[in-house]
Amino acid sequence: MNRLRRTVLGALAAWLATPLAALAAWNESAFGAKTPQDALKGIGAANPAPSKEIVIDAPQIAENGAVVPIEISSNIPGTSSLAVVLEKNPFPLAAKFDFMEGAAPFVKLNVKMAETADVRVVATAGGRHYSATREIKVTIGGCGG
Amino acid sequence: MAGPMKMRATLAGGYTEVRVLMTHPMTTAQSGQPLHFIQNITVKLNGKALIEAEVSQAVSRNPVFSFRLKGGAKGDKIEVTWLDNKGESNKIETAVA
Amino acid sequence: MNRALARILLSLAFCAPAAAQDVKKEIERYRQMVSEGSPAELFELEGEALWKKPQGPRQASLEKCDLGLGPGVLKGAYAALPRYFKDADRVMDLETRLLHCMTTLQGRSREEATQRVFGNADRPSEMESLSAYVAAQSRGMKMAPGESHPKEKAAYELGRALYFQRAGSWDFACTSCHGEEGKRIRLQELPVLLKPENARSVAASWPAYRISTSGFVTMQWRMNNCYQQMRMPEPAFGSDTTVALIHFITVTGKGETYQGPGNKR
Amino acid sequence: MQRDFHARGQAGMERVVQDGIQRVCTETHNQPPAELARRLEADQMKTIAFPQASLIGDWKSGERIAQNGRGMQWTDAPGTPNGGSCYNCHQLSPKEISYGTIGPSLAGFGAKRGSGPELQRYVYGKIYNAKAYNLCSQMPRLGYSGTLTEQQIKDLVGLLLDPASPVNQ
Repeated sequence: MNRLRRTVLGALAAWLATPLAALAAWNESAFGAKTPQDALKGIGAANPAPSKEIVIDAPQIAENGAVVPIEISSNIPGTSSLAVVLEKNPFPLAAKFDFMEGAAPFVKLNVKMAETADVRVVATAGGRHYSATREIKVTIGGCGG
Repeated sequence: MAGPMKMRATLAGGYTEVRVLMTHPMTTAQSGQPLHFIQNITVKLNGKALIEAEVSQAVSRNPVFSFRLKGGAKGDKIEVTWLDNKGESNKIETAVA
Repeated sequence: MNRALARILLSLAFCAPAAAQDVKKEIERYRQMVSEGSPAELFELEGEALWKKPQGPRQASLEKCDLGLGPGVLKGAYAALPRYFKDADRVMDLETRLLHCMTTLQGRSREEATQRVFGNADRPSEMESLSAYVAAQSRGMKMAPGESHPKEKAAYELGRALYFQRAGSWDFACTSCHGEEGKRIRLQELPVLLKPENARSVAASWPAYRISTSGFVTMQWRMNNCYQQMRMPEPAFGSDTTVALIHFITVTGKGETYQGPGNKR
Repeated sequence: MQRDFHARGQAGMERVVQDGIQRVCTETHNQPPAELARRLEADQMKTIAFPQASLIGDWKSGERIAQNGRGMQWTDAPGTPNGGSCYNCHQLSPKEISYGTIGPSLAGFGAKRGSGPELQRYVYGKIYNAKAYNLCSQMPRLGYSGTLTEQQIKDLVGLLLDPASPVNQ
């Protein structure tokens, strides 16, 4: 068997054996980070500049930490990504959204929060990083039984 | 088999609002159950990817997302795909109303 | 007194009630935001599939089930429940009627069909998904449960009496929590279901997605879970007790436009 | 009700049967005639077993009991310590923002009223059997029903009266 053919076949076999999951990018080191600082480093946004142009719309009090609704958007021109960091979660990085031309830097989603904490949103625009935070109190609802 | 999805895409002002629901347990490492959560979400408009998201187990069970696409017209095709850590995936397509 | 201290005390006096007001406002905002992103619709999809799926010894679907407006009529059926059914000679709510159809149309035993009426987040029950689907077909219609048949009147009276009935280890009645205006358990406000102005939004929003358990819950579950928290024994699914309470609450809240399936804490 | 309910877990069918007080309060919609109420309250007072020594227990344990809303339900394992569900209905420590309002606020209870032997006795008795003080009170008879132990009630007395308790800050 010639070398080229072996290489091609080998590559093909490796491609077939690759689970679909591996084809899509998922930033394992950033999502596996255990501190907000490491999570920010993991997405290449170690020292974001504070910005008032990032909007975090969320209730100040969440009755249930399992579902905390947050609406995030950025008014910074050229925003190409938004990341959500839940500062006191065991794995702080919750999500990262990349927006191509034609998508608005806006997302509404529900996240889980382990306890009362700051939610940090990091926006990337023109290769620079910006961030804003908002505290959300997590409480106990209902009879607790 | 992946559970059902549901999606609505509506024109509102100058943008298309996309609201998508996914059936998924989104189990965490702390729950004692096997880790099982969506990792990637792609939103496409007429076949072109406009939003690529990476998410963690911190997204709530049965995830619901709203996105906004600039412009858009009635009948445009919106497609949302998700892929989880076990390699399971699902997809839904709808026309902008 | 030192003037700075006086100013602090004065500001505290005004802050305390304002803080309580803020908590209430923020919790309302929380619920509003959560309901905008509710996965309740996913359960409607599951329910539709179950409605059409042949099951039981007769391998029949529920598509010919008569929910009160004729076999297979779904539109508006939930808004007209609970009501008296001649073929069963009793008042039935949605779930009790679905159970009736499972036994009569599909030939299933009551035991088998009620084995798992309350599901969980991992696996909703058949009854929950079906309730979501059927109830959704009444969206936009006015709630108008049956009130004219003598058995409907009797169910209402029984429900009302049960609402005041104190029993169990903790001496609770429905009124213990849902008896006085403006009260809450933890942060959960408690509607006084004796009053139409409170019962209306309740009747128009059940069944519902429950945020705290990520599951779909029905009125039969709500009655069951209230009795559990009242430290009582368990009421049977679809029993006269639970149907009467549901009928009483729905009649009290009649006339509201159905907007469910909704969202609960 | 006998037909519609069934025993489950620790919740036996005997709970469906109303006792005298439950019947009177149901029938009068919680407004019993004064004379009858006085007599039945006196009967309830006799059910309270007041311990001899100090009634002020450990407020830290009391806070945990007050936070815990479990116990006596058919889903609760018998034998595990029950909670008092206090925060479900009362404000206690001002630090807890998630509190109920069915009962009166007890924030600053001891700071306002002191912690003398009479007050200790009143608080212990009220938690043990609230119906001895107000026949149709919505508050469960937490000692009489076997929900809380003597020590647990003392710990709750501590939570309300101990000057070091967060309730009194």
